[in-house]
Amino acid sequence: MNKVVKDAAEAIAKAGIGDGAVIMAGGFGLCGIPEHCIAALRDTGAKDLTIISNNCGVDDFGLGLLLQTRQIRKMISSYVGENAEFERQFLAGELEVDLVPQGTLAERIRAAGAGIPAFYTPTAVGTKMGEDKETRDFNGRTYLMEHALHAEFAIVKAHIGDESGNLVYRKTARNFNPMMAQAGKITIAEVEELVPAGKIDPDHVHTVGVYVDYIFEGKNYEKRIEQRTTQPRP
Amino acid sequence: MNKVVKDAAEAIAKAGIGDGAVIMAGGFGLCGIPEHCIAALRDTGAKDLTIISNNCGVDDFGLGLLLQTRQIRKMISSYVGENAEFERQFLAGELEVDLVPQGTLAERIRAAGAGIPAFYTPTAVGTKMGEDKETRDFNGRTYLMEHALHAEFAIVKAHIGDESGNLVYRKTARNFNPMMAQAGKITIAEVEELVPAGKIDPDHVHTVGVYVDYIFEGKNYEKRIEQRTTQPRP
Amino acid sequence: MPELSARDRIVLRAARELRDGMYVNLGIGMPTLVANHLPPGVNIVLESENGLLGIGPFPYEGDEDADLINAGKQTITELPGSAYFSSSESFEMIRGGHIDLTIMGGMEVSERGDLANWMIPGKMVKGPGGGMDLVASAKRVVIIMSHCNKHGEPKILKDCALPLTGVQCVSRLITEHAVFDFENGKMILREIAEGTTVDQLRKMTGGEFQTTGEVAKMQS
Amino acid sequence: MPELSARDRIVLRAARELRDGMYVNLGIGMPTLVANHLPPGVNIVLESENGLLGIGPFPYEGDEDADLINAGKQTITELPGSAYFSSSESFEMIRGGHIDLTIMGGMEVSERGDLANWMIPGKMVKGPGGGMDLVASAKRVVIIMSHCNKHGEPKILKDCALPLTGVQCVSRLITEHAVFDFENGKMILREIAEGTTVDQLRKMTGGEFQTTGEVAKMQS
Repeated sequence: MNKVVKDAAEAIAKAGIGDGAVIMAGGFGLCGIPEHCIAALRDTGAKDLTIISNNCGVDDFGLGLLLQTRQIRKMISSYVGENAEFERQFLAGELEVDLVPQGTLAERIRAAGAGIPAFYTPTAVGTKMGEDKETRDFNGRTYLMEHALHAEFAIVKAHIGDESGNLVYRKTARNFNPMMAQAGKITIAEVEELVPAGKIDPDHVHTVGVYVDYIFEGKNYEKRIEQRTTQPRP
Repeated sequence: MNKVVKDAAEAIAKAGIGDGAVIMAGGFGLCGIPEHCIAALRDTGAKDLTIISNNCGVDDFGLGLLLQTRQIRKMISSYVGENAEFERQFLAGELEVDLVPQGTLAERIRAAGAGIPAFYTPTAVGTKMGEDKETRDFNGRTYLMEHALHAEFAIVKAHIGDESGNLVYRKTARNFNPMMAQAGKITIAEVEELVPAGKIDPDHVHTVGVYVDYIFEGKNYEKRIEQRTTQPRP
Repeated sequence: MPELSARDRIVLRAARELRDGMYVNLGIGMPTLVANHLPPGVNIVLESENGLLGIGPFPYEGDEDADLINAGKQTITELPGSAYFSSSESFEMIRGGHIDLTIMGGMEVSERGDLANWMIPGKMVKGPGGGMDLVASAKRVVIIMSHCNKHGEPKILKDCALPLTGVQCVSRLITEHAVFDFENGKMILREIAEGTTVDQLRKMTGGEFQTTGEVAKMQS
Repeated sequence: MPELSARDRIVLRAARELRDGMYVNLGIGMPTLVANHLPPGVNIVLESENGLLGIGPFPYEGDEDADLINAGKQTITELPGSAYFSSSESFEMIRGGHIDLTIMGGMEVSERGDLANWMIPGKMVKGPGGGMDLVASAKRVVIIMSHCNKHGEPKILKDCALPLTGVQCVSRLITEHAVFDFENGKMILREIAEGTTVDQLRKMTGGEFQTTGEVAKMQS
């Protein structure tokens, strides 16, 4: 029942992530991304990956690293293309991209972890994105049927984690991490601080330990900022 | 934008709860129930209420109070009958009861607050409870279609609340309160401690203020225990 | 050593279903007792569907907390590593297949593994609580019950007479006389109690069961 | 006083849509500027769909926090009363109709209130982000855009030529020349800018609009 591993490499090896894996990766932009797992995934050289993540990083950071090495075959995202290599691979037909409205993406992932095979949403009705989807009316409004989005693996990042796998996120770095942790058949959590069981107030747990299979404390987080907007100090 | 009211009576008056209202009431057993709102609701004498709540209190506490006064026309619950008056009214045909599996009840309420009109669940397939429900197969398994469960009003109880309506629950008193707070068209929150905005760590908020219309600090909570189980102190 | 009661035999046998690291939901009543007999070296985490993972023992007298109860509404405690969550999150956990095992009492089990345990005949229907969700979605559903009712009539039947809690949902059934598994709609005898013969078992079992290969002695 | 630019006129007019106590989601770009022009006595709460209710101003230089960004990936701050939540909770809030108002930019709006604003023609499709969810479910959807494109061609059309973000989802459209409401699939002129005539407006508008009753002067 020991979930604690040394580092990302050990977690990925134990989880058994290899060629063709379907992987959910937490984060919004570069905020709350599992930096260490992404780097370790690059180092494994695993190919033909399907990555489910709201965005796809930038050229030299985040999931962009796996684009550089051509390890990604398909992206399932709500918004992509903040990097040149992504655009190049996509336009060259080397990269498959499945775009999903952000709320639908979040809910489909949540559904996978929650045992809901399908649900209805008003989002994207009548648009190109809803074209091939089944529709149904409820109370006079039309909805699309959307299916749960499953993945074999989830890699998530939290601020604090305990040995039981409980996770606490910090500010907007929470984003997609909780629902991905729940949805992954095998979930790896990396945290800035790993504490013994009992150190996290049970009322403050965001992701319950039951969802986490492997956990490690990452060193020297870069936590790069994408758009540094400030105001002068008065 | 002031959500703070003096007490339950003021909240109920401002919310406009009257005869025939459909009301969600948080709590599991007697744990985490909105004591003050229930008492104030009794005092209004509002009749023909439909109450959505996991249970229905005991004879002289919780929702049982509204049974004593015959204010409830219909209960939507997962488990009822911990009190004699409930059984009497039900067997006499004076009380309509709609029983729903607990997980389905929770998810239907969540769906109402989350803009999901319907979803599929494996629970209760092939049982009496699934009899009149539409079924559908996904990946070789049969599921029931369940609809969102809406309510005009929700009355919930939290441990700490702030002036913005943010709520923090304590231990298992959380239960149905968060999803009811989200689902109620008008939501009243009663809290043991009301603090100024900024006093609750934004990472620890369980129910975001956007869902709460009226909030008040309740005095002298009874917080009755249903089954007092202990072990001798060593 | 005094002979064990039927109830004790069932509980002790059920405790052998627990594996180290399992997340387990125990039904109200007899199933709760199973946690008192953890095999050596086995640590499990108990879930309570009202919103707690990591149930601790009953509190010391005077330490009862009205905000901390289990699904049976009893006062309990938390443990290091516990976490609280809402009812919808609790059933995300259950429905999503994150609970490894649920152990529940039964009233009737059919030979195909259907379960009836939520309506007491002749009494007011109180509702299914979280039972229907648990049997539909826990990775493994173990039912524990006496082999026959107090009139000596079989509770294992060709078809359940009582309203169902779940269809073909039982993984394993443990009685004081035997252990059965359900696979592809068939009931298979796995273990038989000391002093019980297969013939006797057939007589007190309303449904048909198969014996494939060796039938082990039921342990406790 | 120098004459206001078209952009300023739009932003100032859009700010008049804000009512005290509103929960508001502002799109990236021009809509973000609307928050700088809150009418006196009006307090609103800004939501960022990546998981924050209660967006504060940009941080002081040196105080940027990589864990605290808005949906445009810009560093921001929190306010007293702010709350963080996950992406699924964020869209529960949005899809569930708990956001009173969203103000977004538009590329094209049809006379029935269809909106196209997520695909830039001739460029790679980057995805809808949270826009489709917002226009489908916010209680009120206000679109702000220049009346015509840089070639002087109408952006208000009988039918959108670009792929839609939402069908009949626009509540109100604000341009530098006019304010239109959409009701039951009809476009209704509500306000017209000083110096613009209804005839001129018809010429630069591809779709048909109605004038019911008096048309007010557009304020800013």
